[in-house]
Amino acid sequence: MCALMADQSLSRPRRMEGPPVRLSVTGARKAFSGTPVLNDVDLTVREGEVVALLGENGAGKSTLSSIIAGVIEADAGSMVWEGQSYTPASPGDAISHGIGLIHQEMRLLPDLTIAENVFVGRLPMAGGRIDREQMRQRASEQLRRLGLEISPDTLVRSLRVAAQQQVEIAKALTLKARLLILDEPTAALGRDETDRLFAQIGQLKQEGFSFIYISHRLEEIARIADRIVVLRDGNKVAEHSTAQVPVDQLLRDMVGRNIDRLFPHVEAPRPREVLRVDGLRSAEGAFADISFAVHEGEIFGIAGIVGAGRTELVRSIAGADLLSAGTVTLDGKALRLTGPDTAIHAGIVLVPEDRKGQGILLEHTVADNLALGNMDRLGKRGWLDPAKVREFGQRMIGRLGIKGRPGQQARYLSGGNQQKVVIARWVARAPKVIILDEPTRGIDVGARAAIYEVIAELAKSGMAVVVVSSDLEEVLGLAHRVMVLARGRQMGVLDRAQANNVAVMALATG
Amino acid sequence: MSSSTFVASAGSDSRRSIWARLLTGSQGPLIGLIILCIVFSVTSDVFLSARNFLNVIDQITVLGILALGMTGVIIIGGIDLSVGSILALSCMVLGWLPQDYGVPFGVSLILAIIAGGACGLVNGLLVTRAKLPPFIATLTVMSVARGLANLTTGGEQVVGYPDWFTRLATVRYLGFLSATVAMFIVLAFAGWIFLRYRGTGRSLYAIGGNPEVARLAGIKVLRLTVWVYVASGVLAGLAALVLSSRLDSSQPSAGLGYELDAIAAVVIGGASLSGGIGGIGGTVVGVLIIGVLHNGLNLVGVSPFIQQVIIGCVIAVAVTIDKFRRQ
Amino acid sequence: MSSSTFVASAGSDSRRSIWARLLTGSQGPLIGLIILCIVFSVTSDVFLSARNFLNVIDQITVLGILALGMTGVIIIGGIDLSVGSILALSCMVLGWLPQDYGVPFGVSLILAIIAGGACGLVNGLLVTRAKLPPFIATLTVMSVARGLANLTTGGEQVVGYPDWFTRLATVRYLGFLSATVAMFIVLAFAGWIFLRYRGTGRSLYAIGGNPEVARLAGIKVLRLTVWVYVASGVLAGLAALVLSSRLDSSQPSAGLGYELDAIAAVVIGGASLSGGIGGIGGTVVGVLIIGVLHNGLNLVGVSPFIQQVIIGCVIAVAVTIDKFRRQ
Amino acid sequence: SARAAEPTVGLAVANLQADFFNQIKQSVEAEAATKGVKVIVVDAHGDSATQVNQIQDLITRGVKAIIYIPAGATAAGVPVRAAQAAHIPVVAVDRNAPDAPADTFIATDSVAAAHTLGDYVCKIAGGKGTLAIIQGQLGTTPEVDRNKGFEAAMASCPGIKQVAKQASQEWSQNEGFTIAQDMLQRHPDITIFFGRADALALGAAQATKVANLDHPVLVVGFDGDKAGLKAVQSGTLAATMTQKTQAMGRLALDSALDLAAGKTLPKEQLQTAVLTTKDNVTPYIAQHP
Ligand SMILES: Nc1ncnc2c1ncn2[C@@H]1O[C@H](COP(=O)(O)OP(=O)(O)OP(=O)(O)O)[C@@H](O)[C@H]1O
Ligand SMILES: Nc1ncnc2c1ncn2[C@@H]1O[C@H](COP(=O)(O)OP(=O)(O)OP(=O)(O)O)[C@@H](O)[C@H]1O
Ligand SMILES: [Mg+2]
Ligand SMILES: [Mg+2]
Repeated sequence: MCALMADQSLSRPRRMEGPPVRLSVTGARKAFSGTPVLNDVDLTVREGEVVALLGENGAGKSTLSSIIAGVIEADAGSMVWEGQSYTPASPGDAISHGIGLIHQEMRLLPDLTIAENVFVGRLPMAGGRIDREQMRQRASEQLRRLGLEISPDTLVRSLRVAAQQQVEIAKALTLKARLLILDEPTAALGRDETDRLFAQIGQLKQEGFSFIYISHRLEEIARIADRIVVLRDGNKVAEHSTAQVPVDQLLRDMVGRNIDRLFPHVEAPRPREVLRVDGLRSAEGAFADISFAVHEGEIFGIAGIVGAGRTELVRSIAGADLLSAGTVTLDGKALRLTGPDTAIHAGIVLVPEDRKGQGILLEHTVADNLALGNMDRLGKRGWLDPAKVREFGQRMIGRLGIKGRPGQQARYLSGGNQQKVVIARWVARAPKVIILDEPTRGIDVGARAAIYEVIAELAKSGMAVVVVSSDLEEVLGLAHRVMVLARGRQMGVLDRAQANNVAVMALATG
Repeated sequence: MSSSTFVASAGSDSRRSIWARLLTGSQGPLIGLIILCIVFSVTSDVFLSARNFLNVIDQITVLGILALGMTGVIIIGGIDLSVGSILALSCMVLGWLPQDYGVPFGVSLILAIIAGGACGLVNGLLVTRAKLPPFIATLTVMSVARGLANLTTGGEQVVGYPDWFTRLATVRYLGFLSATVAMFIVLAFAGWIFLRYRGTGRSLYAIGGNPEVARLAGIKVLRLTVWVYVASGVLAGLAALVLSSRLDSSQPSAGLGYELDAIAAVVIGGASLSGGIGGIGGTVVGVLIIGVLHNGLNLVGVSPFIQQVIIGCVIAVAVTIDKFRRQ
Repeated sequence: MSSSTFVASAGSDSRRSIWARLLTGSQGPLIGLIILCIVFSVTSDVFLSARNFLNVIDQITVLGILALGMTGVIIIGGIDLSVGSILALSCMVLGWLPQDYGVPFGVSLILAIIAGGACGLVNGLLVTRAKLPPFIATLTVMSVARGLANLTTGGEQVVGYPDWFTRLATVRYLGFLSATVAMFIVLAFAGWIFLRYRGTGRSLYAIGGNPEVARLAGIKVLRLTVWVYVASGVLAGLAALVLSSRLDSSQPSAGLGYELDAIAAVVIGGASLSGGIGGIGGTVVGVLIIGVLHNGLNLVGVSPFIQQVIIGCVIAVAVTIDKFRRQ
Repeated sequence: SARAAEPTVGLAVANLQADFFNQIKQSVEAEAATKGVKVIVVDAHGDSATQVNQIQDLITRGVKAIIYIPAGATAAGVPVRAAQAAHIPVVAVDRNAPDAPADTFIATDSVAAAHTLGDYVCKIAGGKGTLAIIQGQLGTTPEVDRNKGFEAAMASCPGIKQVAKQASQEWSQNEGFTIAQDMLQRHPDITIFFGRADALALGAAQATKVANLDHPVLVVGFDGDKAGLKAVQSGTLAATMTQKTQAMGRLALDSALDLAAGKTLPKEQLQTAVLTTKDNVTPYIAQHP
């Protein structure tokens, strides 16, 4: 055993001190229907180490993780796990080896309880029957450590996106996998939840557990990772043995060119009021007494911690949920919102936060998805003109830089590109008000800059833009004014000049 | 390529013949149909004749009309088990009102269609308002409509329609086209145009894909859903007229089990029961497969028991071929 | 609270009676059942009697056994249209082998159950290997099994079983429990334990909730799916024994349309056809609702046609109540 | 109480969707109305198991007698035994359970009737022709008996050549139409159709009409349904064998009441069917025999 280890370290070109290698991937290759997605990628993960995997949307990060976790099979390449050759036959096989994966697309069982979701496939048994007491206890313990004070008997269906993501994390952490792959675990989380997650990861690291961490939030990488591996177009383009790498450098690695600035210059808004809401109250009690106005060319940010009611609020303004009181006024005319269709025709559109469940039709083509919501404009008197639909799809793909073909099923786009499709659909309508709920969740930096550019342009063209985001940098970098919500109440509206991290957080937690 | 990928296929629309476009997404089932035809041409010397072709078309009209409505329902992710019973109720309304209440035949013709639509409306409201799963909603209407059909005349059949009416199904104008077959062709073509080139038609695919996405995109999901079930009911009413004209009588037992045939036809034609995929071209091919199968097996003289076995297998094979071709 | 949320109820399990636990998640349908019983107690003076209660239990045994298998299938998000036909095939195997080939009755009894399991296996393989939608896979087997059942004897029935066999269904031991009813109770209880307390049983809910999630969690989705269909087939075979014993004969037309009744029972009992929700307690209540409904309407002397209308409405109302209670 | 004054009789029908059974039901009900008897009707939709349940319910209900029209391919004995165990007399109609015969059995002698029909066909076809038969559901008693009688008749009519014989599954008119159409496709020279029920025959008649043949086709049915009789009147069908549904219904109720009163009746009360042609059809349409 000892001799073997010594051999291994001898044969290594670059002699490295440190803990033993837990997983090594060599020459991983994968193509989907002929299109190469991974080309000869190597990766090593050591004990007690967090390796960050970076790359643009579609770079192949999720594909690589799926191969390691036995979800899909590589076309070529080999893996060694704890000194043994490793070819997982199924996800179950990977789990029994000690490898766990939090999938990028949160996927839980809506009709089961939190506890059952956490332990699905490995319910604790005692005396031939399920030990429910133990299951509940371990689930709620883990949830508490993540900051979710909620009964483990709650149905997952009733949870909001963020809570669901926390359940997913709890599921992965209770696996006690020696290697845990976290594919964008914080996409739906706020700062507080993220901190708690990182504390957990830090502790587990001490105990010798290893992690592969995938995220588009570069500031997180610096905090949590020990090493960084960057993928671009399926190739490994850089490997940094420390996480303290300048952001510019990482951006260059990922995008292959310089990105000078993330946030564009936004022009000053014009005085004319476009959208005004007065005394809004949710029918389901998620928020109350919300009043604000958004002007022509203004970007209005809404900040708050998870569960503050931001999503509910913007959904109501866009007609998707019921209001029990208050008025929504557009261009000086009070609207009677009976559904999303009335809002859309009046000129208010919403890019929802839950892309898969509310934004995109996975089984349909990109062009069909783009045409959705624009059908009145792609032909005359209710007729659709196929040529127009095609041309429209082509144009919007170009305009937002979507990596995909019009005839491709949306399912096969990377998460970030799917989000761009949803944004493109609404941008094309040239609405009066566009509301974006977590517009860059799961979107890479390069594309994010492009989306910010689009948002700024929309504002410049005179639209009123509302941006809801849990990414404070994003809100602060884009918005002219920021409204802060806490527990469904309006805590205050800050000007660009006043708005900073501290001020916003003070209101959000106040 | 699914028939919902309208744009992908439309990409080359201008270069493609109308036939190719009609059959978009249903090449798989079409292959099955052609194989069937070849097999029967070899095993029966009378199968391959113009006259037999017309017979088959005649024989599928009723099922075909039901399947058109079912296509819409399945595209939005629903299912309609009630079409057979609605057909029976419409048949009975048509015959019973003139017989027992002296309602003019023309009026009862309209009322029969309205009865179908009303049943469809109940389906639609149960699905959208009472939020019942379509399976249960239409199972309910299936039972109720059958009961009502029986109640009209106490289970008895009604015989004897005006001559002009029965001629609709029996006289072949221009030597080949009976009025009922013509109606089916017109309806199928209208359905095809609707699903392919109308915004509302395309919206049905979106609803089937994900109703919440569709709703947030401004589609009136509930209203359209109701209309789709109403359309299915109205078509069942029209099918009832065809059947009554064809048989020159109305029976409360008409259409028993037709719902499964109609669903099978739509699925053989490439639609998915989880919604969002399907099309009229495929459905017509599916209906033809079922029609040719029965006709061919009868011509060859296969016993009905063996027919059941063969039909089961052909359905499985047809859908399997389609599945694999799509991958 | 759905019956799948067993953890929610489990918290206080120790304090709850076995009855409460048996009925977890099926309080909605239970209310419906109680209302039905009250209505019939008022309208018929013979409804509320021990003897009639035993009759109802007797009458639901066959449907009940089918519905147990259907519960598993529906929980994993499938559907099984073939149970009625499988029942017929098993019935015929049971009667035909001894009659035409002199197979010992005990052996044909086993073969009848195996035939059911084999059909279930075909269902399972069509669903998991050929990737057919369950509706189509089981529709195929429905047609084929019915054809085979007819082919055994050319459509004729087989009459006359050993006395001990028919006594299983007709003699009430201890004054109330016939062997077949006892078997149903044992099966239901076993199913309940399995779905509630066994890891494999809970895995079925995961598969129904989202097969991909289940797969990622290490559950052998395909293998379990096959087993669930096999179980449904085996149960159909057992139901065939009960039916044959009850009728002292086997008919190839047995079980026609039972699949819809079984599905209705499971859904009335609170299961969702999209999978992931359901339970044995609810299913048994659903079966009882259907049984009591038929029994009560017969006792009151409601005309058969009106019965169809009423049954349809009760199904709709029962499922609607359950829907609203869950919200 | 009211019930004592008004005796109750149970009527278990095989399948009310079939006109023949429905006719009997109506006749029983009409007769019951004149006699002040209450009838409880249950419909098994063709399923024996359902019928066993229903007869159990009728027994629970405490009916004085049960008129039993067995469902299924052939009759099941279980309901009869159950009723007899509860000391309720049973009148079987149309089919009788071989292993447990009812107290009395009322039916048409189908074999004889089919023989009569066969002889008539032979006569009016001039002893020659090409014959196609559309069978009912295979294995069922009516199908078996009608086959037997008709074949016996054909045996003595060698000039008629049978070229096609295909079974239907539901005895329905639509099936008859389709099967006949396909038969004509294969054998355009068919001159005689025998539909084993009027509905099948009517379907065949429609098919010959659509086919525009250059020679006349003789279509005969069986049962004497209302539709069948009208078709005979209009000449669409050449003949049918009219079963005496009204008489059978009346007889069934009377027998039930007699049995309930403790009388004994003959084990079998077979009825003849009437060969119905254009010449004698008219009175039957007004009043079914
Ligand atoms: N099942 C599939 N079939 C076809 N193409 C696929 C499939 N899965 C992924 N792809 C393609 O492979 C490429 C890499 O996808 P992958 O999901 O690994 O990217 P990613 O780096 O995780 O991106 P993101 O940051 O957006 O999650 C993308 O272009 C995607 O479209
Ligand atoms: N993590 C959670 N735990 C408990 N309740 C929650 C949670 N998340 C949301 N809720 C409930 O949902 C309501 C509104 O949530 P909503 O999603 O609209 O807020 P949000 O500010 O948009 O947060 P998110 O970042 O999750 O979208 C809250 O008032 C709360 O009752
Ligand atoms: Mg990814
Ligand atoms: Mg939100």
